[in-house]
Amino acid sequence: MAEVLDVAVRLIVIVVAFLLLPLIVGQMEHKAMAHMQSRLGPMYAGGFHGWAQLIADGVKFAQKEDVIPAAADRRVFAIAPAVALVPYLVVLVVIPVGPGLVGADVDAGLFFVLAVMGVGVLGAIMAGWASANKYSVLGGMRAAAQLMSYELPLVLAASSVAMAAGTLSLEGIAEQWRWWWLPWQAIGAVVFFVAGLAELRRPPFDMPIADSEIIMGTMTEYTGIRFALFMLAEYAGIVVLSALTAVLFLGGWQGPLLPGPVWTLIKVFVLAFVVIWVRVSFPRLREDQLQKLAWIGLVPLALLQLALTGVVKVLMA
Amino acid sequence: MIPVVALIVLLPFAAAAAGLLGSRWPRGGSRTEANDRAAARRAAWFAIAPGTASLLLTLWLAVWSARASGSGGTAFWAGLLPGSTEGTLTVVDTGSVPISVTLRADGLSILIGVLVVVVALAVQVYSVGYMRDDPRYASYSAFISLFTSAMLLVVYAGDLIVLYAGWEIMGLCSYLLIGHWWEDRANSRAAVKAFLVTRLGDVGFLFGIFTLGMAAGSFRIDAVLSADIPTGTLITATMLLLAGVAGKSAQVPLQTWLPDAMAGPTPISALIHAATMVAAGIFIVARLYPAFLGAQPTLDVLGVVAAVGMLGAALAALAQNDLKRVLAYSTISQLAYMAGGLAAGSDKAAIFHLLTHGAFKALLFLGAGAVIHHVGSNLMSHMGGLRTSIPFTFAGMTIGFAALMGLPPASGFFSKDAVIAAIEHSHSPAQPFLYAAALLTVGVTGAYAMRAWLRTFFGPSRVEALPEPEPGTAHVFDGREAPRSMLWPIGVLAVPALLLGFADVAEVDWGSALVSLIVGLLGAGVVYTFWRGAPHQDPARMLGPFRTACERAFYVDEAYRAVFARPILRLAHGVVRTDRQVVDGAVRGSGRLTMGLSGVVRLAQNGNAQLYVTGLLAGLLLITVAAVVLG
Amino acid sequence: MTSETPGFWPPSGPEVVFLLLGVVALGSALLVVTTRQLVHAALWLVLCFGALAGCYLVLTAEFVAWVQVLIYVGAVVVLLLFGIMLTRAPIGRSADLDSGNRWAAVLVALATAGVLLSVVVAGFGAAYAPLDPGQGAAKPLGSSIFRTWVLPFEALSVLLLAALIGAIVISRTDIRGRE
Amino acid sequence: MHIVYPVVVSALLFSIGVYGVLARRNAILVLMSVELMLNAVNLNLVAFDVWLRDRLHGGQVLTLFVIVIAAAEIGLGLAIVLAVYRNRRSIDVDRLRDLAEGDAPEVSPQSEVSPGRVAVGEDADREAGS
Repeated sequence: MAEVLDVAVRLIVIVVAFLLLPLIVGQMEHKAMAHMQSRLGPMYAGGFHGWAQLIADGVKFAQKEDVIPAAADRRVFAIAPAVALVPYLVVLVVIPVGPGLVGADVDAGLFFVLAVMGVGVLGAIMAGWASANKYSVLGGMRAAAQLMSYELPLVLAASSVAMAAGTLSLEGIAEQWRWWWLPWQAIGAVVFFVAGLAELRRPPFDMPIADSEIIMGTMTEYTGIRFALFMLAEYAGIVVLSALTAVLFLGGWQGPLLPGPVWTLIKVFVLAFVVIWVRVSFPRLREDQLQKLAWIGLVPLALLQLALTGVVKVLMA
Repeated sequence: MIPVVALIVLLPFAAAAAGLLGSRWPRGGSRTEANDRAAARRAAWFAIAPGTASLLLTLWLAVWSARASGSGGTAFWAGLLPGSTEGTLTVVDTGSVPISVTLRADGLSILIGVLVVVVALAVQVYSVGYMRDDPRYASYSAFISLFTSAMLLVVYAGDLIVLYAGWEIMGLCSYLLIGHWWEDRANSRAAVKAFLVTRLGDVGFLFGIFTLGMAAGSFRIDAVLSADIPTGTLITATMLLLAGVAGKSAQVPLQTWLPDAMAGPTPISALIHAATMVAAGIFIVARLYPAFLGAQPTLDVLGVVAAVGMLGAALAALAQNDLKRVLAYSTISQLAYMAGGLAAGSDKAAIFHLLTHGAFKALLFLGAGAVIHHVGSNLMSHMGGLRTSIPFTFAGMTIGFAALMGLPPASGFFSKDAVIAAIEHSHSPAQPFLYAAALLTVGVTGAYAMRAWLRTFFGPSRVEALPEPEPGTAHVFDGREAPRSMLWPIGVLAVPALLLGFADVAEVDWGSALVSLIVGLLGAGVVYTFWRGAPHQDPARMLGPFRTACERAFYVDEAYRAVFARPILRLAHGVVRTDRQVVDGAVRGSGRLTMGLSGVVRLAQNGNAQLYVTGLLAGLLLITVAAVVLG
Repeated sequence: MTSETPGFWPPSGPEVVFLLLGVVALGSALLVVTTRQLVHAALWLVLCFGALAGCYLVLTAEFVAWVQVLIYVGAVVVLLLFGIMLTRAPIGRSADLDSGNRWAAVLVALATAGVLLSVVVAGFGAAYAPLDPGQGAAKPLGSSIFRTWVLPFEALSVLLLAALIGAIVISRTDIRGRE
Repeated sequence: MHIVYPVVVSALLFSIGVYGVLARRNAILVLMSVELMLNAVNLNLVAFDVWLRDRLHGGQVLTLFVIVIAAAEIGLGLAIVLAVYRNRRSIDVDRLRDLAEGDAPEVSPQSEVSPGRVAVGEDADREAGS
């Protein structure tokens, strides 16, 4: 009975976190971006600095009419947001917040995370195709191409750190982490983070939804709650990416003074802030630049990191 | 003397080679009129000069032979020309019976040789005028020379194979000359017919030679004649030889080519019908007469053939409208006389008639040529009343017709008399039949000669109403007497035609001569009576319903066509159809069958890879199941 | 091997789960080959692969399961969708996704199923394997690959490289063959 | 776990893949069906690996290899399919009949402008250019 209770508690915590953290990140984006652009951002909803703006947005989205284009493939169109969202929820299950503080300890956790995150892209492709809109299809194809390109550096960088730790378990990696891994795995960290951004289709890698070129890409035809789900998936993705980067490259809960889970959250939010920061700072890449960055930038760098890791590993052993 | 004989034979041959190769040299290429004329002139010299030389040599040979004290013999020429010579130039070893290239000149061959060279020279001279405007005169005269050479080879040959060579060359030359105006399809057909029909006889002839040669162990005529050959073999050999004789001498049943051979130029007709080709057959029998005498059945057959041939051909001649065809059938008839003489056992009478016939028939043909040359048509219905416009030709042809009818003192009277007397006195089983036919033929001969004479030279003139000349006939019409080069030969030939008979005047059997003379005059008189009644009309109408049959030569051609040509053609068609439908059909059918089967197989080969994989998997499953079930 | 082989009934928990996943996998596979919409086929393929990954999990082949998800769902299907889009698949039903030899295909497929089923049921009807968690974890598998199977692994990497180059050469129109 | 369960599932999956390969005319669908067959094989491999308790994990390792090969195969296969599509405007495998003996019935007369290349239907004139 205690086991069942344990599992139930863990799941509830995770669902709560899954609902809460993206909201916080979204609100942070609103405010941080506004301040970086020398404006106030949302100020009225909820009173203090418009803290309930995103909730209000959600209510507004929920109220909106659910429009599905006549030519669309209705079922695929309807499932697509879910396919985009659910993988991140699943991924959250295996991300440790502290020692033992994890939804489910999977032996090959890192692998699991990468595999499931790859599935998320399917949502974008499905949405793009099912909309029966040529901009959407273009967006879907861009999403697919982007995923194909960035999956490789992402996995390579992740495998570098897995190699360093000698395990695929996320908890194990975080435990093995030492401070000098920071310089050692720096390249891998950058590659992982950038590739993760690209996989999330966050600016400056948001070609699939590039509004100035293809209106809104995969999301052109989406309104209301489904659009909200896509937005939620995006912010959940930011949370997952930040958490993964924190666990893999920044030691997870390791840190002085403060308790482990707090450290984790701090690292996650710092990274989320960086994500927002990057969005505001960099212009959107062109499609060919995007591919070029992956294949002649990130992949060789990741391979370099892999070699470096291997060499150091052998030298230490 | 052999070199002289060889020279006599080779001179015309050289003339032929020179005429063929040299007449256009060195300006052969351009076919301008001036070139043609120059070539014709040169060809004429090439033809006539060696011919003259050959004639002179032959005469000298004759004089030498007459003076020599010969071995003698029963024949009259042995008395006239006793000298004989024989020489072998070379011996060709064949592995069995050797061929000796032997020439032989004796009384018989010298006599015939004189006839040949005289007629040949006359024809050559005559042709200069007759063929004046012909573009192919050069080859024409060269072929005549070659023809003469071949005939002389036959005459002087001392070996049967050598003789056969000349015999065959003659056949070739007759083909070439009859088809001289090959532009007209009928002419080339006539040439082919002459060639094929004589060739049919030649097959028998060749095998006859082989039989004789094998039996005697040599091809030399002396050896053959002196060899002791069994009678059966002799009969076989002579029967085979008879086929060749019938072919070359246009005897029944191979006579059909000769009337058609009139398609050639008239001088050629004179040459073929008077002196050379047809004479060759009679000459061969005379030459090998001892062998024939040893084979009495052959002579009997020859007699029957001659009897049928002389009367039938004479009747056919009576109904012809074409002057040359009249003469052609007349030739067949007269040759049958000679054959009859031979069958009756008198080679002397036959050769005598051959000589006189050669003279007067050449005369008649050359005269007919002059008439045709004058009128521009072969048909007697286009002639008439010509005695005033061409008196010289009229005189020459009158002599010729007189000789043909056997009127004294023309030569034909004596020679025909000799033949009839020989027949009368023979002891052949066919004698009564032969004698009756001979007498009847004398009457019919008188009739048709009279008819031709009257139709051509008397009666109303129809010259003015002539149409344009047709191809295949003489093609110049100038309305005057023929040129001198044509008249001279007529004049020259008229002399022997008139006088040659007196050579044998001592041996005339006056009784039988009187009978035949009366019969001949009777025939002529009937015709004259009919003609007097209506000079415009053809006296041949007296034949009544029989006339058409005579005109068509008793339908022999039609019969041959029905009996031989059509069945063979049908057989050939059948063979062709069999080949096309059965043999080719089998080949094509097997191909089509293969294609069809492969088409069925090809259905699977449709490029659809899925289908292939389906088949593959199905097969795999079957094999698996089989392996499990059977294993 | 345990000396005592449990019977087919009642099925154990993993067996129930496996059978359910198997049914899902087979059903979605059937839809893949029968659906008349191209993109749906790809999506059903995702479901099929996912279910198969679940099967692997039940069979304790954990690592293989995640590789299945990573490569098949994350890469292969995305590639297939990419291809479908590039070849301008229409939305909605396509009338002619099946070729003419459909019935032959049905026959052959049924025959294949019959043969295979009869063989495996006859051959392995009594076989039983107790499930032992941890057998397919990353560690034993990794050590096996890089110790025992390292040579095939290297050969495979060369093959992969060749395939990569080949795909690039084939798909790029600006690379021409030697004239 | 009774081994017969995964093996039966595998056999059925394989048969479904066979049907797909044989019956589908779209080349990409055929590729998908091939993947199904490969997966059936993988399932078999895993099942037998578990059954035989292979210490070297030959079955699972081979499964991984098969997955890798499948990825390579799908990459190359799609490249070929796209090249075909670029040239022909069609990826229907039953219309790619250059291997056919004689004239393939699908070749319309007006498309025989360029030998060696069977352009299908009305797309013949707007091919290439990509």
